[in-house]
Amino acid sequence: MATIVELPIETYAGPVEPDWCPGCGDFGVLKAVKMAAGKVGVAPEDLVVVSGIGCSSNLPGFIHAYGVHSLHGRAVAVASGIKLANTALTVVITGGDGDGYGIGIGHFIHAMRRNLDLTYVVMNNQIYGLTTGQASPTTMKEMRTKSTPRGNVELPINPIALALVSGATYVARGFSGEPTHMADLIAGGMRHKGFALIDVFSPCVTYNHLNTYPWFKKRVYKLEEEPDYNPTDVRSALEKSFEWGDRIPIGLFYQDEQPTYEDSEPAFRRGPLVRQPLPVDPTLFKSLVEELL
Amino acid sequence: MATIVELPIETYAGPVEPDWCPGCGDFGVLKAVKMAAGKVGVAPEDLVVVSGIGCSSNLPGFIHAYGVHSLHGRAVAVASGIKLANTALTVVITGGDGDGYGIGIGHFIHAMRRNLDLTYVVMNNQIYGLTTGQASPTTMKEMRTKSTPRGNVELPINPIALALVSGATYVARGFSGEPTHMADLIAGGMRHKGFALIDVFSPCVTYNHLNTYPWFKKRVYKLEEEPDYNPTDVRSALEKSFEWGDRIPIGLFYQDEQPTYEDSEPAFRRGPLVRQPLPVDPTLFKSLVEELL
Amino acid sequence: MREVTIGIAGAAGDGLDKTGDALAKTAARLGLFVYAYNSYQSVIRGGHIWLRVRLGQEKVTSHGDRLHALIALNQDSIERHAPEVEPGGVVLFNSDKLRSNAPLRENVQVAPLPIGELTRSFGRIQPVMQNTVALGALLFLLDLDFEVTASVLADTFAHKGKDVIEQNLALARAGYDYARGRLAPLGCQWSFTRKRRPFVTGNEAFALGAVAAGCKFYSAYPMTPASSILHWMAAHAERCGIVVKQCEDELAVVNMAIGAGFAGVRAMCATSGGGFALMTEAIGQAGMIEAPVVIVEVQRGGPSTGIPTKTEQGDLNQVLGASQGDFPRIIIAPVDTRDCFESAVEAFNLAEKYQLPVILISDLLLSEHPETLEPDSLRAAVPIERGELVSEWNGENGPYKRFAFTSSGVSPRALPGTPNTVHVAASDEHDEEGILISDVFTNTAVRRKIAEKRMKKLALALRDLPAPRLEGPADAEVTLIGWGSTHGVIQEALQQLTASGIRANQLHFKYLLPFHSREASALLERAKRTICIEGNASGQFARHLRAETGYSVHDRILKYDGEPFEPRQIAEQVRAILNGQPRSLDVTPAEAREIAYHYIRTHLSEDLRPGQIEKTNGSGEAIWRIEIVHRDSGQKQGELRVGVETGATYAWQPLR
Amino acid sequence: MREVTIGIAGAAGDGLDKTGDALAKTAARLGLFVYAYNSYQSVIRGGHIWLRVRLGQEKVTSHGDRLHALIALNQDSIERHAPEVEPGGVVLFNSDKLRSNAPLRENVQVAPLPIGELTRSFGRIQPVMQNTVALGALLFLLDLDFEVTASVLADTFAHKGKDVIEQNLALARAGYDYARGRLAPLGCQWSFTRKRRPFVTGNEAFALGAVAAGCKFYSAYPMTPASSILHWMAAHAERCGIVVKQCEDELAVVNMAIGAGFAGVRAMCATSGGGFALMTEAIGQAGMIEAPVVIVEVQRGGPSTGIPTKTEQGDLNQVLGASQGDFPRIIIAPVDTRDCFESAVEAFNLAEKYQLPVILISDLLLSEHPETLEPDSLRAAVPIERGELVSEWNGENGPYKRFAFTSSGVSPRALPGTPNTVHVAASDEHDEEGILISDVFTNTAVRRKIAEKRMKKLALALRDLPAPRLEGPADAEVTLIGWGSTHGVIQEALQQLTASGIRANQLHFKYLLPFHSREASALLERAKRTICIEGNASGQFARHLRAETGYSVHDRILKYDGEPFEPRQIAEQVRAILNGQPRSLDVTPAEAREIAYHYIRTHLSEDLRPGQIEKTNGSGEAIWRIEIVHRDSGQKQGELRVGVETGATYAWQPLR
Ligand SMILES: Cc1ncc(C[n+]2csc(CCOP(=O)(O)OP(=O)(O)O)c2C)c(N)n1
Ligand SMILES: Cc1ncc(C[n+]2csc(CCOP(=O)(O)OP(=O)(O)O)c2C)c(N)n1
Ligand code: SF4
Ligand code: SF4
Ligand SMILES: [Mg+2]
Ligand SMILES: [Mg+2]
Repeated sequence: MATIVELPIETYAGPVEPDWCPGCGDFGVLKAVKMAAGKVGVAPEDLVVVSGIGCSSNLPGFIHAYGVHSLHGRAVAVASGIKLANTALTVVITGGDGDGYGIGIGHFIHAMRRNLDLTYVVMNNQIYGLTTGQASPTTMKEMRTKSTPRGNVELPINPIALALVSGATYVARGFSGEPTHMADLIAGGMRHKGFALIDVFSPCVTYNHLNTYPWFKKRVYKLEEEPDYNPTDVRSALEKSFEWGDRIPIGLFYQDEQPTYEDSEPAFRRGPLVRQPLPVDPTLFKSLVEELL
Repeated sequence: MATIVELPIETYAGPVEPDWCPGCGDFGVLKAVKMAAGKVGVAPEDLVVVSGIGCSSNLPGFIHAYGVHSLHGRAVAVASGIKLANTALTVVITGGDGDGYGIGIGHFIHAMRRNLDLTYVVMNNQIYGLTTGQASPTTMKEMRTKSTPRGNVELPINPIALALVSGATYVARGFSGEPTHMADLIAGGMRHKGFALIDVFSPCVTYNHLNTYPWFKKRVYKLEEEPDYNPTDVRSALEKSFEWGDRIPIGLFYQDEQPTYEDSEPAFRRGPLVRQPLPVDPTLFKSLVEELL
Repeated sequence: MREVTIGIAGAAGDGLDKTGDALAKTAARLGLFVYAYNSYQSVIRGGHIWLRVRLGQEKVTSHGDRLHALIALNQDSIERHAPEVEPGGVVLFNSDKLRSNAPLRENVQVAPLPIGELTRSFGRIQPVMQNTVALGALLFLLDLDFEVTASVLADTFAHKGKDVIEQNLALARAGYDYARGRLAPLGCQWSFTRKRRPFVTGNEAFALGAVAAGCKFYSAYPMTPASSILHWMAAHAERCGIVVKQCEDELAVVNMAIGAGFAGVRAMCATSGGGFALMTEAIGQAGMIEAPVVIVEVQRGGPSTGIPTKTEQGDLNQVLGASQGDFPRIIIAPVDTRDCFESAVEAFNLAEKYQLPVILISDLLLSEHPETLEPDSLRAAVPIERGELVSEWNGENGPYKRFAFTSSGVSPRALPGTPNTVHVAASDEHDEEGILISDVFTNTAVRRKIAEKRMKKLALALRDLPAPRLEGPADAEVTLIGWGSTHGVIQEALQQLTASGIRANQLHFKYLLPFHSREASALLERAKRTICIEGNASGQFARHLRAETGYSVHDRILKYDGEPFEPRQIAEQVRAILNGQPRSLDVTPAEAREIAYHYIRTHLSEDLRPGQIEKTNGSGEAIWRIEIVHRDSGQKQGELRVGVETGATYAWQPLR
Repeated sequence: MREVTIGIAGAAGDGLDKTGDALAKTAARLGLFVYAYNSYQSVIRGGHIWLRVRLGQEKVTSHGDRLHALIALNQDSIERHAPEVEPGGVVLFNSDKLRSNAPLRENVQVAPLPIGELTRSFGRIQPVMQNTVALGALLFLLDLDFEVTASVLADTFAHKGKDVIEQNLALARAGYDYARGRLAPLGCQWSFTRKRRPFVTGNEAFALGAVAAGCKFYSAYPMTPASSILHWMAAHAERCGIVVKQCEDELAVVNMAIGAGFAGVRAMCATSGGGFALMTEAIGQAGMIEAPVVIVEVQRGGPSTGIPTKTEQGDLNQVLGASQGDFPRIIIAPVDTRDCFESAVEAFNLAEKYQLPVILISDLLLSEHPETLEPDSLRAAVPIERGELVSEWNGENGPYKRFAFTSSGVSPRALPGTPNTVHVAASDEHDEEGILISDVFTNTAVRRKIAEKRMKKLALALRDLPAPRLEGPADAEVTLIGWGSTHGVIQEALQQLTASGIRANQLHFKYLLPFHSREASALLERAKRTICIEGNASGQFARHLRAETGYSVHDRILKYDGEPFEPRQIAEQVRAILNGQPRSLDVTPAEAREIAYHYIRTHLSEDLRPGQIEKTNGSGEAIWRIEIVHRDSGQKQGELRVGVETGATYAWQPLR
């Protein structure tokens, strides 16, 4: 493996300024994604950032890298296609909690059991931001939103636990208040061979007045700093995933080396699909037709 | 609460014979669903059986009860609408693993966190039967199917674990080889207030030659017979949900009393929606218009 | 002056919608007619918002095409809109922050408001409150009754308590008094009837129509511009006894609504184009299982995610082609806000009478713009027709057959919970009783007859629906054809044409499927010259019209830039067409300037703006050469070249 | 006789497809032409399967409308099909289990095969093997070369080993010898060229076309009748170096394919109507981000889940209306199996040249029926055109703009991994560079020009596509119009009409969008009388034709009972129309009998069947009164009444 040359964050300076609300948690995530890319030293032309639709999903427009700003909920599927078409690319998915855990949850779970080599950063603000503040799948019970004026009655999704029981091989949680810590987690996910989830507390300063920076600052602590936490043990990871109250863990919950989907795909023996010649080998084709005689 | 009068299984005799392959596991499930309905004593006109599309999803056509044979993957959503429209009905969902854990997994997970009072019986044959034998989300690794001639490479879904971390309040597993045991589990689910999942090993004798009756007979054991198994403890339930090898547990993994979605819905204070008069109260309407002045 | 249009321009988050609302409600309570349109962007803070509020002594049916008063909340807004203000009009702005640097038309009053000075006594105020000062000034300029505004503000801030109300009143008063001393009123001649009319958006009208029709189940997934129905429903669910369910996606939304409809409850859901695409499969299911359901499709700029906060009529093909196979569906395009209420009521009745999905197709303009309605247009007493609903069944008339083959095609419908009518509704093909004929019982004869039974219902439904009719002189030299939300603006264009001596009439369509082919053909054959006016790029309705009648319109006026039509734009294009000069697709100088602005915003600095523009010929295509100058000094900084045909932006050349 | 049709009827699981395949391959290897169609049901075991294999000295383009030989595997099959066997034909069945109880036409040979006796020497054999005995007998009756069948069986059972092959050969031989002794050959006059032709289904042709075109990514979710593409692809993926991905649903399928297309790999996916409905939103996305993708929509009987194993052309409206807004898409309907290969290759080239989604619309008949093709119609050397693909970019020609406004509308396309061409492809509206104009940079001018840029590509693409042309005499008195899979069967109908002295020609459409409106109109204006023939209930293509040209066909022949057209059905209806007696929708006696069968199967016992039928008038509508008799004795057991107009089944009256 070639030695990695780290790249400065400016390498990924986007064409335009983000149009997020001042103070939006997503600024921290954008910074962390750029830092992570720099740490793993991926050139902008070899990096593809794929998103769905939402405030958070505008991120690809603000970073210098290839990108697809796809449909609401479909980022994981589009990214899977890109990765399978060109395994030489580093593919990062960035989106929101509604995008990924609401409308997109099917792709999310199935991608994890496939263990495709993708890095998925979810800007989890526990609200639908772009549509001006309805409940999201991670909105806490009792919280009042435009769609739940009497308080939300649905149990929030637990993305960490879902990931752990669905076969994700790298499961972490970051916080926009800690961009460098987050950057390490994302870089770890990009280095990790297989599906990596980084769920990020990224406060929506405009529509979520419950889960604010102070709210999180008071609660979050780093798993790395827990004396005897072992991120290779799925059971203790599950244990931690249920912790939600005065103390909320961030950091790496779980990592495991498993064969990736790409490893098992014979077509890749010849290298990335995109580099294969298009015309079919005439003798091969002849044999295909002969089966029909 | 009124005392329950049990009804004989003939009460639910369907209009036509099932067209399943001889020996199909779904025959056992059909019998168990009828027995369960009889145990809870629900009249055919108060029972609605909702399914998607698949061999298993043909079940509503074979039982004397109201039913919707809906779209592939949408049974849970259709059933939710029916239950919310008429809470006086007993609504049972019957479908397949592809239907529920593949294309329908989003509705499955979100229905559980809603804790709607529904009973969901999944005929899990670990294969796509009706479409003649492709891999399903629960197909075991390495198994060869029409769509995985070189062996399946994706980690199977663990429906029990998913249900446990998603807030289902009744989580069980049955086996077509044990219809009476299954009937008890289903009846339990129908009695249970809240979302009940009964995942059922229902062998496909035509397309799944790995997970056969003998294969299961050799492995399954009943949680009820485990000396100190406690179905109210979610952690030991999770423990058990990972058990998959020489021994595979069936029975009730977990049950918990939680407020249902229906409990939290103010509109139901006046009774089932379907019984409410349609015309709007003129004074109420006037006040609505006045807000706009 | 008995009609006036006020524009308020600023950025998202400036709270100008509140100001506009106070202004509109004031006028409404005075008995004036109001129509407002807010042109905003898909961004939560910043960007550009352009709100127009049109007041009239008589009914106004669009935001019009004139501008009399401008409240500009930032410099950009002054540049963009001050030049549009008509002679005799006024431009208001905070002179502490902004200055009037844009070319104005003759005798336009410049009204710099020294906000700091005027509000000093209040201590630190939030920026939003400067709007209130401007509002106060405007009240004076427009001869509106301050006391009424006071009452409006009192109601608006009621939940915020006495102090807030007091402060806002004082601020408005300050603006009012300041204006009285120094500015000249625009000379409005109102006669205030003080007849109170509700100020309503199309989405509110849909929701109120649903409530009146007895809708008890509403499911939705947020999507602009349909979300405000969800917000209204959620806020009023408890009082109205409606279950409002936000779902995980639109697949769940529509399938839940269909389930509720099957169970016997009147159910509705709403979305925009992208969400509707996800609903299509289930709409076919509703057609197949003959379940009533009402689906509102609020169009926005497409394709795909497109321009989510802009209006368009681009989803007609989609609703016509929704889901595979042939099944009956009814498609209704309400023609104005009042009609949104009527159509909702109608939709629920049709859905139950004919046991099928009914699609209400609206658009951002119609669904989101508020206007004053006659009080009686929103009423509790509406007809409720549930069609052939089986209340009880005793074997006498034989066994119950859910899909009984009748000559009308409508089969008596029984609901779960009813004894003796137990049945399964299957998306697989089935026989009269609901038994599947997709598998062992496959039967070509039964299949043919049930397919015909379902489709028959459309012919019957058509008889229920009023046929299209001509508005205006029968012998007009030109007939303006439209559908849905454009009825009002076409009306106004028609008046302008008539005023300028062109005899024109209007043929507007509300019922799109089933279609009154015979009646429409009869009218069209008699038309001398037809122009179809619609808000999309391909002329989807003109195509539909031809598909249904074989009639080809002579010309089309299409708009697909995201902004709604304005009467004058239509009138001018009609004249051009009649003079044999249909609009070219070349970039106009104004558009070239817009494109230059875009380049400046995305690549250069905020203190530049486009200057001189001239046409030159370049390599490949003709070129607009645009000077880029400094905002204040007007000094040339460089040149931008934009293709006249393609609109391409060619290399930017800075001056050395 | 130089053409013969064999029917094999039984239940799912009887393995009759294998028998039919051996027969077909035998004929094919002898140099005969073969066309087979298997009418099956959505059930894994049981039910009724009806396989027809048509052999001809000359090319055969449909399963035809005649039956010369029947192999019946159960009593039901004898009843249903024996009466259809033509004079001179033969009925084969296992006389141990079945008997010939159905009315036969004159001189139809009854061939009872004593399977038990003939196979005693083999010990216990699986039921399937009796088919092989019947096959052997058939070989003799049809004067086919036993040795060739032997080689086919050897290949077929190669993987099962020598013994199985031996046994099958012996069984076939036994049947052959038995027949030689006792039965009279049908008198076929073959001249065996022994030119080997591949025996191919439309789905195999699509897959082979994709492979030849360089497709490297195939995603799918199983759905009849598209699944066999997935099965073929999965089985050949490794050898062909293709990634075949079965996904969790069709949303993932199409979005993955679009992602792969964006990344520069030729990608395809396939589904049927219901799955396509779920794909529609993403198809609009592909149009918006200008990503190439090929989507195969294999139509089946709709609406909704419908009749999954039956054929129909009912999804045209859906593909035309897929997704919101206006965006460019190309829709191609291959006209026969050979054309499936050609169209697949074409689709990939068009998708990349114009950077848009291309939809191939097929149907169950075309995709699943096998027929012999000329060997050279499946070839490795096909044109591969990738359009404007940027291999490298150095700043010289300015900064790269992914969506550069060009006069063709096509912008040079760069792939991820390429330096200096970094860009984002957004489903939100964007400018030349891909910067969003849906939010702070909203710009009406840029929006108008990019919308036009995208749509322009269609006009250009149209020039690439061959225009429709008339087949047959230009001065025909009637023109038969069709689209897609019906080309061959309409051809045959046309020959029948010509033979009976009616001058007819054919106008068949393959390219549905963009549409050759000018060329089509020119042809249609010259047509004396037009009849549009299609497999759906509402005449979707006739509607499309009118939408594109304004031309209304004079008559329509529609079929929507799930079975494909047969030449004679078309020819007869054309004659009826020309004689001014268009088909009524009343239930025919044959259909009444079918409906009676349905009632018997769902409510009575298997040993009853319909007897006498007579028309009477009943309450409300005219009635078919059908005697229900005992299968063997023919004794009347009761009466069934079926509505002539509605097809309703009225009360069943058993005899007391
Ligand atoms: C199919 C579809 N449905 C709905 C929408 C409208 N929509 C846009 S963003 C969004 C939710 C955004 O929430 P989230 O993903 O949490 O992102 P955030 O804005 O909070 O960062 C929705 C519902 C859409 N674009 N497409
Ligand atoms: C949208 C859609 N996609 C695909 C199909 C085709 N289809 C029918 S059943 C089925 C899978 C059935 O598998 P499962 O749910 O496990 O049921 P089983 O037949 O095994 O009992 C599929 C893919 C469909 N009907 N609709
Ligand atoms: S609305 Fe919330 S999520 Fe969206 S940009 Fe503003 S703060 Fe961020
Ligand atoms: S194919 Fe499998 S699942 Fe379907 S009926 Fe047969 S045995 Fe049952
Ligand atoms: Mg969010
Ligand atoms: Mg299954």
